[in-house]
Amino acid sequence: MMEYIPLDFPFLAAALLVGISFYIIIFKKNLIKLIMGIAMLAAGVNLFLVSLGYRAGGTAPIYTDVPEGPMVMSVPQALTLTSIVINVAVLALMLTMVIRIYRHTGSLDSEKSRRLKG
Amino acid sequence: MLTKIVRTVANQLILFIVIFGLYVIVHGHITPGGGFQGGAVVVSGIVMLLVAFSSQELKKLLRERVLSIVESSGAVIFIGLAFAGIGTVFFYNLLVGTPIFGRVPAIGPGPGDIWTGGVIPLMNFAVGLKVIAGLSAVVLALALFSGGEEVEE
Amino acid sequence: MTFILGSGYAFWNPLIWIIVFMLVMVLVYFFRRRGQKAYKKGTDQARIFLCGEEVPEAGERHIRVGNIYWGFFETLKEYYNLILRPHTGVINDYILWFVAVTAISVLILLIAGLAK
Amino acid sequence: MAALITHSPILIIVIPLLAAFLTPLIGMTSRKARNVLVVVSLVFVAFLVFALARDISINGIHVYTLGATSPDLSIPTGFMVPVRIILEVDGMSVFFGIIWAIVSLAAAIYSLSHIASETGQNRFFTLLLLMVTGGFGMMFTGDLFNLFVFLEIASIAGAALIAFRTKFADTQEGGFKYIVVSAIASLMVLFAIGLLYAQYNSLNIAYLAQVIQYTTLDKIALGLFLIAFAMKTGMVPLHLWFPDAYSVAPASITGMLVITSHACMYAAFRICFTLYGGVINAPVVGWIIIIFGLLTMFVGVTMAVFQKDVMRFMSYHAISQLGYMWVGVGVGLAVLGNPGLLATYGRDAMSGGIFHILNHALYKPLLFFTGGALFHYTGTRDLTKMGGLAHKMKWTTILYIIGTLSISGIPPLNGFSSKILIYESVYQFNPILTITGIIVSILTLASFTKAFHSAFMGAELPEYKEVKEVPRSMIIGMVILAAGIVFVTLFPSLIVDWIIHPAADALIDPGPYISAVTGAIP
Repeated sequence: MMEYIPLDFPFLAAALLVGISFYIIIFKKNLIKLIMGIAMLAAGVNLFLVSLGYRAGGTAPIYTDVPEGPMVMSVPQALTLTSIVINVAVLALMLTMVIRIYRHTGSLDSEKSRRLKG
Repeated sequence: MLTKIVRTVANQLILFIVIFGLYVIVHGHITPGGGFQGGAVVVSGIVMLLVAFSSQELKKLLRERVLSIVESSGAVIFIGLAFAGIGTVFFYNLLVGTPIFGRVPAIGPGPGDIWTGGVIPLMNFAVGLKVIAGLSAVVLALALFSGGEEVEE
Repeated sequence: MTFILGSGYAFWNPLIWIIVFMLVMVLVYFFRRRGQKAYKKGTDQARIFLCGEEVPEAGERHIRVGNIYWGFFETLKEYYNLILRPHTGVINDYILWFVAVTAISVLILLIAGLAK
Repeated sequence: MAALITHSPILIIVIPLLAAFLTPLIGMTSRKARNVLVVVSLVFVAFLVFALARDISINGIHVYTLGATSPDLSIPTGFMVPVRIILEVDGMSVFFGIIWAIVSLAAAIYSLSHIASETGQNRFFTLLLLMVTGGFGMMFTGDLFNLFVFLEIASIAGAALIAFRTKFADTQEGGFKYIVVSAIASLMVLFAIGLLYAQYNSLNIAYLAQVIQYTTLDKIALGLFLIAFAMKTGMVPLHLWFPDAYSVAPASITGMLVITSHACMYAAFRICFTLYGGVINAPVVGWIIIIFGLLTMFVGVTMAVFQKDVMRFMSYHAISQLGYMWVGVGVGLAVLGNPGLLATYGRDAMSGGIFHILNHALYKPLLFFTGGALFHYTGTRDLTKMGGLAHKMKWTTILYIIGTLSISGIPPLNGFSSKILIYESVYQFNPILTITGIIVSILTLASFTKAFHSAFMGAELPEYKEVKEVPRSMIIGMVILAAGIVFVTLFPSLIVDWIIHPAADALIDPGPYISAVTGAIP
């Protein structure tokens, strides 16, 4: 059944993820939900990147006992991995800051944590 | 702090998780994986310990100062290995052709050879060290934070 | 003369400007020298005179920032009401602006491409 | 020396990185040794940048291929396309490199005593050096993915530094806003990189510039790149996060953040002029940039007049000054396809915009540093609580006056030389731009006078009896920048001929940048 799925299916999924995550980021006022939205946005972009390198029926790009045939491209996978690593750092930093904000203001609402405005 | 069953199982399981993580780090240049992935596996074991035991107990095991030293030295080793090739070009793989990780892999499909890759396996070690120390510091800090404790330098 | 910044219509040479400025300063000093000689520091001449009223304390008589340019803000009240409205301080709104501006710019680029 | 110059593009990026990870190791034993390490590494980097700039003006573009058998082997034998990580430094990159070297050195020296009472100083200097690495990486890299990576390094380090003083609630909020905005902007950059990679299977800027077609996907990618980088620079109406983040950071970091926003501006210029240089719909993109630039100038300054927080007020001025650069370079972009107009005023407008970047990079960190000096002993950023500080802080006052005169474009200071270059060239394109520029300049002077009066003038206030002049290292940090201002003031044509025109020419003609990597254009 695998070959009947159209090839741009992953792109649609990526677009859907990006759309949903922007909805979350814009309309959810809870800071933890906002971070979840950013994590989803990162996941969407990563899915887009990694599906760029996909070749139908390809094997993993490693030269250990592979069968004959095409391989998927390895560069987008390396890019995705780097992007994942960076996002780990970004998310960890965001979470620590949110914990601190919660400790200082006692609230996770982005409407309430706005000492800085105007 | 969970029940005794969880703690006992976690105690036994941590060994296997660490070994698997080290395997992923060591074979980073011939199979999927590498420093970050293997390090993340090891840290997942530490997260398991964190869930099974309390963050206070784990804090005694993993000292902030030690983690900081390991993390920095991992990065310094990585950059040092990259600097080693500066006689030719930065990041030049100068171990190719030497007995240490120096073999050239055969072209085409074949079983993997661990003694290939030049400085890349060594860099994987360095990255693994950095990721283990750095991520466990992050996880521990977040756990201590949510427990309401300040992390001192 | 490598110090001249020519830009078509005019030129700009800081050294000439500085020399002229120096000359003006010398002139100013010259006129100042011709002023009142009788002024003495440390006497009642140097004290603040406020129509005979009592002079307030240092903290009281400093004009604070909120009182400066009051008329300017009063005149442009409507503009400031308008411009302060987007500055909500809520992070979600910042991202909404980003998405909106990106969408508009991409649309402009695409339409401009069609017109060609 | 020749080998040092050959390897200097990577050394400039890596020496701060190495120093960053040596800092915690050395800082555990001795605080003094750590300070020496930080300052010496940055001084050495600054020396390398200047040597590289001199070499580029003589020998042209530097290409450095990581991991190859020879640094200039950008395309390995048997390949048609560049495959390795390539650093490429041309006049534009090295111009931004010079700015970044000067400001990061001044900021590091300033920080030595500015954060002396805080905990976790080793972390502070590690992050500061990582930020330096990120900035240099963005400026010198030759491929898009590393641009993204270094952008993220600079943003993460910057956000952590903004939130460094964890005892205040507003620092956490500012840092959080900064990291959210940067994360989303850089993910959109990554998305755009993916769109380009999907079509051309390459990440190298020079190679992409050679093969790019300007398809529909390319236009979407251009929009994403442009607005994402514009958001990071703080272009109105995407500037809302900018004063929030900049006002709460330690003053030395605010000075450096200004230059990271210039680095994002560099990335936007590189994308528009080099990557899309041959195919871009120049008038449309140019007008988009000009209109946003005008908005940036005007809204920034009117918001600044209104502010009562000294750092916030300076942040809005930073936004407003960024508008001049966008307008200057935008006019150059709008007439890019027309060689006659480009020669008449386009190149001058671009030179003016780029010259203004240099001037802004000197006086704006200086002003932020004086703002930090005010904060250092008074413990407040609120202008309503200040007054009479000139009695106690003589050096700070003098340096503030230099910065103020320069930012307001009072002759003979350097702000005037770049503004006159912009006004005169932009006037021929559209007079409204010049008129807006002059109005903004007047409002800038007015608002800085207001801040000067309320902070420094007046009688000595009783609550600031204990305030004294700031420590020596802070003064040294500020004096470095003030010396730069004086130098640029006295020799504007020298600067324009040596570094501004090469930078503008590197933007106008992407040919040398492309052929340095891909060889001769077929």
